[in-house]
Amino acid sequence: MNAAITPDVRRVLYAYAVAAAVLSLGAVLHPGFASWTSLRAVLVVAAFTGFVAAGQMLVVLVGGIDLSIPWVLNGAAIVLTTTSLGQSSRLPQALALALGVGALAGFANGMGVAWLGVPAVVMTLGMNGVLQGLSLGLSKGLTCASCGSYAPQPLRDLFVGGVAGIPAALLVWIGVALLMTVLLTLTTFGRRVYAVGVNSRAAFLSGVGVRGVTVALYTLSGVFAALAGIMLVGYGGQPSLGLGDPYLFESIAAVVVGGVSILGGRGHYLGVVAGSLTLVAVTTFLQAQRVPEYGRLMIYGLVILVILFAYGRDKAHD
Amino acid sequence: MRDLIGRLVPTQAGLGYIVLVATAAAYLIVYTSSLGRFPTSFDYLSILNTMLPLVFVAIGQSLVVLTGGIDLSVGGIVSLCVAVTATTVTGTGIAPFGWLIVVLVLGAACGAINGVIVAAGRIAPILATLATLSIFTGLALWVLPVPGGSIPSVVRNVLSNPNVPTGLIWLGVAIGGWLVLRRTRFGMRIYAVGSDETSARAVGVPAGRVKLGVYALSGLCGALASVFYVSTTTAGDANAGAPFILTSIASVVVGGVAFTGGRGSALGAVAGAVALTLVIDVLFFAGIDPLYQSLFQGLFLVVAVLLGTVATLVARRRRAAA
Amino acid sequence: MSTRSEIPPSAAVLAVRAAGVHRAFGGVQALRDASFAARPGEIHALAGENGAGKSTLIKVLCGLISADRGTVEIFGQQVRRVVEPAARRRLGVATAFQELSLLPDLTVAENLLLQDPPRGRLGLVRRGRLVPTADTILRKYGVDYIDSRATTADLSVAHRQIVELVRVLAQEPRVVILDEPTAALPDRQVEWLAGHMRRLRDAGCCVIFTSHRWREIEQLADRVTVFRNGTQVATRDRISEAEAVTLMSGRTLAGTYPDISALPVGETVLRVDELAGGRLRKVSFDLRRGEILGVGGLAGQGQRDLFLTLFGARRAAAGTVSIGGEQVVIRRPKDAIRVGLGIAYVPEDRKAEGLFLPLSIRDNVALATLSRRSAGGFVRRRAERSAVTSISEQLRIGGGRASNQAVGTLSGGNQQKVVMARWLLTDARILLLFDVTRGVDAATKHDIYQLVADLAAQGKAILFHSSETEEIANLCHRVLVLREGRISAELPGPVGDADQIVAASLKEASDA
Amino acid sequence: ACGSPASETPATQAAGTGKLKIALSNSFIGNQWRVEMENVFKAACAMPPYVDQVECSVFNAGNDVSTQSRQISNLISQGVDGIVINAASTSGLNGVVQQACDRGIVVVSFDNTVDAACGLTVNTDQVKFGQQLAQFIVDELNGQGKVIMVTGVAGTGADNDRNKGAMEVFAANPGIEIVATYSGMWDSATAQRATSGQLPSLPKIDGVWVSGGTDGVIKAFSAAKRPMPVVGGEAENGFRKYMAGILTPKVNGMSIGQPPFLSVISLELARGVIKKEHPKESITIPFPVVTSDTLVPGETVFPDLPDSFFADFTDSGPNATVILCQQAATDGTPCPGKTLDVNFGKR
Ligand SMILES: Nc1ncnc2c1ncn2[C@@H]1O[C@H](COP(=O)(O)OP(=O)(O)OP(=O)(O)O)[C@@H](O)[C@H]1O
Ligand SMILES: Nc1ncnc2c1ncn2[C@@H]1O[C@H](COP(=O)(O)OP(=O)(O)OP(=O)(O)O)[C@@H](O)[C@H]1O
Ligand SMILES: O[C@@H]1[C@@H](O)[C@H](O)OC[C@H]1O
Ligand SMILES: [Mg+2]
Ligand SMILES: [Mg+2]
Repeated sequence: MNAAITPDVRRVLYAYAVAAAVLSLGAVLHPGFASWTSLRAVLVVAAFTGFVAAGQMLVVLVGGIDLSIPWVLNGAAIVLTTTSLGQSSRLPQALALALGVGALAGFANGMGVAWLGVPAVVMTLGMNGVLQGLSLGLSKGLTCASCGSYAPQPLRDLFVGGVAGIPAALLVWIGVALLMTVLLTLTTFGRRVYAVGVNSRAAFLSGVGVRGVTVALYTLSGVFAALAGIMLVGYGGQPSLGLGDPYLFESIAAVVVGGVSILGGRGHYLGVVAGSLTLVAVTTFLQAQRVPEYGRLMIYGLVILVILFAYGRDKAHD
Repeated sequence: MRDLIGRLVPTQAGLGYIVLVATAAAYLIVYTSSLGRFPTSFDYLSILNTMLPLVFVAIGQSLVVLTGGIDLSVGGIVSLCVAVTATTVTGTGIAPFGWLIVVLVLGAACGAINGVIVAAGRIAPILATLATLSIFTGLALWVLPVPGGSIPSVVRNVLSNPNVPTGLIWLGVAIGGWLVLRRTRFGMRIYAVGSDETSARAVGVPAGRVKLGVYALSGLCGALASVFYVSTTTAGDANAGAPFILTSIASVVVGGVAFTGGRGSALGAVAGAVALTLVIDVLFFAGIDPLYQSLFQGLFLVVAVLLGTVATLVARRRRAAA
Repeated sequence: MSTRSEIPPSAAVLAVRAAGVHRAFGGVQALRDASFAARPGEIHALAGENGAGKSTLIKVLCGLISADRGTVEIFGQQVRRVVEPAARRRLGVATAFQELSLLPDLTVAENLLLQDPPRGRLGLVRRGRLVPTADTILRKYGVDYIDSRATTADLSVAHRQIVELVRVLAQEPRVVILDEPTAALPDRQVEWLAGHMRRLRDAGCCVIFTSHRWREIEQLADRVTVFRNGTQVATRDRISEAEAVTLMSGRTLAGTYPDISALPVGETVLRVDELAGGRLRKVSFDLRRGEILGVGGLAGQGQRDLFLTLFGARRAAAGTVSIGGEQVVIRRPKDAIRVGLGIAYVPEDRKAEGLFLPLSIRDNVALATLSRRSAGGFVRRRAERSAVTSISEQLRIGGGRASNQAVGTLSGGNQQKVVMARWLLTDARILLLFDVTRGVDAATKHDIYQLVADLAAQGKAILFHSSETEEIANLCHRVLVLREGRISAELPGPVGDADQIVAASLKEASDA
Repeated sequence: ACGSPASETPATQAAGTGKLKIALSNSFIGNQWRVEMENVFKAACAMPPYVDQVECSVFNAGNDVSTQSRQISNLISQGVDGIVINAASTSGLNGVVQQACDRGIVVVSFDNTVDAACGLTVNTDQVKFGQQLAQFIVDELNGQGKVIMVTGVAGTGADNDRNKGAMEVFAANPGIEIVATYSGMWDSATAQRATSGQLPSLPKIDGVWVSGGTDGVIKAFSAAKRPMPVVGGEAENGFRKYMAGILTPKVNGMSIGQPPFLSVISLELARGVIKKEHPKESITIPFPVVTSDTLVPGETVFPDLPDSFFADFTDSGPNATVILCQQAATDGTPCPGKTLDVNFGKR
């Protein structure tokens, strides 16, 4: 009996087992699916899900949820291109501004949830609308003079080309995974996050600044969504409207498939990495098998259900 | 004295009605100042008919939220039932009504599946219904790959007649249904489960069956919404349900139903749904730049709920002071 | 009543019988081969240390959880292993649980009538009749001081406990099971409950209850069953406390309370001046180094608000607090814990306010002092491990279980020690101990008394509240009696006799 | 209790100005195409003859049918003369459109048209759209090769029609093998991500048929360093830049776009019908088609405009339905000194 294998660690292992199972099944049914190039492509696509899921996970850890991800992401992407005007010299400021927008939106979410007591669902849903309205309004529906700009060349080269043959998105993802893991397991902040997630009243009475932690987490979620937006424009060159829409439900699914408890207080980012990978692998595989859209939706839902039944169940009531 | 204050100070549960009154007043003001006359029966009737589907979905959603759950799959259930209604409900005389019953049973069955997964499978509602949302949406696309289908005019005349406010009857039936439900033991148990499931089980409340019940009812409400949707639009669309996910949740919170369960009422959710429908009109007649509309809708949501929080705080302060 | 006439006349039929019951929670074997039998017409006490399995047995008896193995019979009728409580209810079993089973968002009336509301035509609930019906029930059981329209969450713990008990009594059951019914009750209500228990016994019902207060067991019980480690170890008509303690814990205890009168008391550490807020109305007192200052009085007189306000968990409306002669502002617990101030608060409700059940012993213990053992935001893990290990050994937590064990798997007494350990690590000068022995077994209580005395001897200043007035009477240098948010009396200690404090608590009540 | 609908309908012409009131009800602004469609509408409204005859207004509904339905109801209350609709659901607005028709309002729907029989429609032939792109690919490949289909938003009429047209052609050519079909959601970013995920496990691809998001698909090929296939796709400027060799690698392709100026044609149809200058007839216009060989920089491809720009904002040639300038599409400013002449005679 190994005491180190806590239920949380076990769920991370399950998440990897599922990812491996999906990939092997894919390899059997669709030759070439598990080749390194294919895997790498799936990893790159999964990285984008992984970024937003990182933020989503942080707020889920304290029993919250972030529904503002789509337009934080989209807004940051628009800010990046409209302020950089495609010029490399402006890239640093543009990056800072885009991340700043994400941080600001997340901060506002956190303040609303922690200080004003607005339920997370409402606060972040409202924020999503606010950012959508601002993005559309200020950019005049993305037709403003600077709205046609591209992400500066260095950023695009990085994300299209990569570093030493390794796609940049993957490198950044590895960085994010390291950061998240260190943050959550080795720092005092991480300890406080889990404490707040498990029992916020007890955490408060133990001297944890519950509100501060909550605000910090929502802010980080905003930053991660903005990061995803930046990567996506680096990858595609230009922002589009609705860029973030696919990531709302997908980020939640990736978090739970990764073994994070939706009730808060439990889970590791390494599991979320596997969760993102699993979801993207399933989608890619179904597309490769030319399953029609209706079938894909049904199978996707069923796969999530099966995973939930395998290790996403609440405690029994007795 | 304590009672009097308790009754006068608005509580979170009364939020929906206050927001509704405020929104309705805003509507009348912007409408009259923009058109120089009061709204006509056409306006009232079209508001009534467009809001009915949301009202039904919101009632179903509120039942689920009252037990402390959430139903994201309403989007899928509405899509599926819209697809099935538009493709199967045909014929004349009594036959289409038979098919309508089939659709209602289908909706309830989809909801019951959610209920089983949540109650027996012990899977968090948000996740269970996230998965079934995908499944039901897939089914809807399979049933109705291209928008279309139709609905016989007999059905239309009975459900959402564009010239006669038949919708009022159904709104009344929906509200009456809730008032009756509230007065059943099942109704009391919904609150019990939402308030504290473990305790509810301990005092003998069959929490599993209650949950199964509310999800099935939510599915049934989704089916009812679909029927009205098809009736007002006269045809079906497999993507019809998607907007209802977030709007039904918004209705429920604006209606003052607590997300933690146990507090609020379906009537509040009805008020919330009506208010959200009216907000569209307020923005329209206020001449807000369409590009900025979601900004105002987002603010409306947050501010409405914030008012509720403040009201609750004030009420608690005053109660404490008394 | 009709239900009572159904009780079989022959006492040979047992009211409740459990045989060979096993029940495990994950890795914890809560019941192993447990047996239990109780007769109609008796009050049967169930005694045992924390974690002995009393509550688990009760849950099996009333059908809330299933046994892994074994049989349960009610009046000779075997019941299925998994039965909803509703079914047992029909057999005449009613239970008040240790963790109350009231629904916080419902009113008192709704809670009382949830399963059997007044109905009108069509079987619909007559909502207008809920309050009058509930009032009638409350009055029938002599409770006229609780508003049945109140939302349950707004009631004090004591009142909630009373509502829970009325809910059970009102079912006119044949078998009444009460799990630690007196833990949160002030003495007056304990008497009230005792009266009802005796009445039911005399009417031929079977009354089963658990308690960690031996005096109550002695006064009330006709028979006692002792549990240890999930197994029945004895059932007797009469049993002495010393013998019971030996049976429960396997060890004997020397004199229950440590002698504190010999402990020296030093200079003033904490000065509270006209503090108000919540139920508190202008409270002033001094607390000195090495002193154990008791805070007594009837339940709900502002004791909790006093503790929470001093700890910064609740805003003060007026008044000042000085520590070491300097006036301080404590806005949040974080301020209170700060090294300079050094205040620690150990709460009564450890599950809700103290513990992180899925987290490890180490995470739980280290939480309040994280930043003291960190560098650049990183936890210094080695320092943490050694600190936690030494305090765990000192308090004998978990019987040497690994410190990465989840706290949820520990027994109640050990869980309480984990909370204590967290606060001891803060090196606080001032300890606010709020009902820390609530629901703790005799052996652990004894450990805690000794610990409190040791801490005082080390020079800590301790503010001590307990729902057991006897503890305040025996363990404190001085006792403040709160009444309606004010200090109504100050008694020099150790008082020794709890009745003195009770008398002081009631004094103004009779005057007024 | 209700007055007869007719008595409530305000006079057909806006009393004060004598101008016609025509409103554009768009379901959502989710992509550049919709933005341009609204821009050219606004520009047209600011140009003669519309600037003197018509009072325009524009509404967006965030892709929610009930919102759009409310907006159209409010337009009816406002007493507009004509409503031009790009619908959130082809079926979802039938009820309210019927009510508008009942009140004598001229309803013209385009792009995502409305089924209601009383309304007029302005559209291209979406089945033909799919066919023609597919035929181009087949021809370029001489009927032999492996092809990918990147589809649009499932469950919509346009997606279905385009796919149907393409499938007909591909099915008729046994030498063509469809090796993957997946949705790009008519969005370049989504199409790019999906394609990137697919490519590594696919054999060499000879042709790509794209319903929307074409430049994203090409970028995925380029990033994966795959040989560039023959591409039949939409009218994204980015796609055309590849076709013109402005972006490398040069792509051999055919580009057909749903023209954004459908909104302007709808405006003209509404105006004409209200003024009784046109018969009450729906219109199908041809779509502008360009191939790598027929591209003209500054006319059908714009090196300085973004990839997401829809390059077919105007028709061209002697038979052009309507000629618009670039700034009309980019920011909705009227084309200087120009009277708009919408000509839908050539069908
Ligand atoms: N739901 C549960 N999950 C895990 N372990 C449990 C659960 N309930 C009880 N246990 C464990 O089972 C054992 C017996 O617990 P039980 O509550 O029956 O003890 P008890 O005698 O009632 O103690 P106390 O006097 O503290 O109330 C303990 O070790 C406890 O930690
Ligand atoms: N008639 C009574 N019989 C027995 N106990 C009583 C009676 N009236 C009050 N008590 C007890 O005395 C204590 C104080 O009573 P009371 O409820 O009046 O005070 P309170 O501070 O106003 O509390 P609350 O505001 O919670 O009702 C309570 O613990 C209650 O249980
Ligand atoms: O017809 C489509 C239009 O509806 C969408 O908005 O943009 C792309 C077009 O092909
Ligand atoms: Mg117990
Ligand atoms: Mg009290």
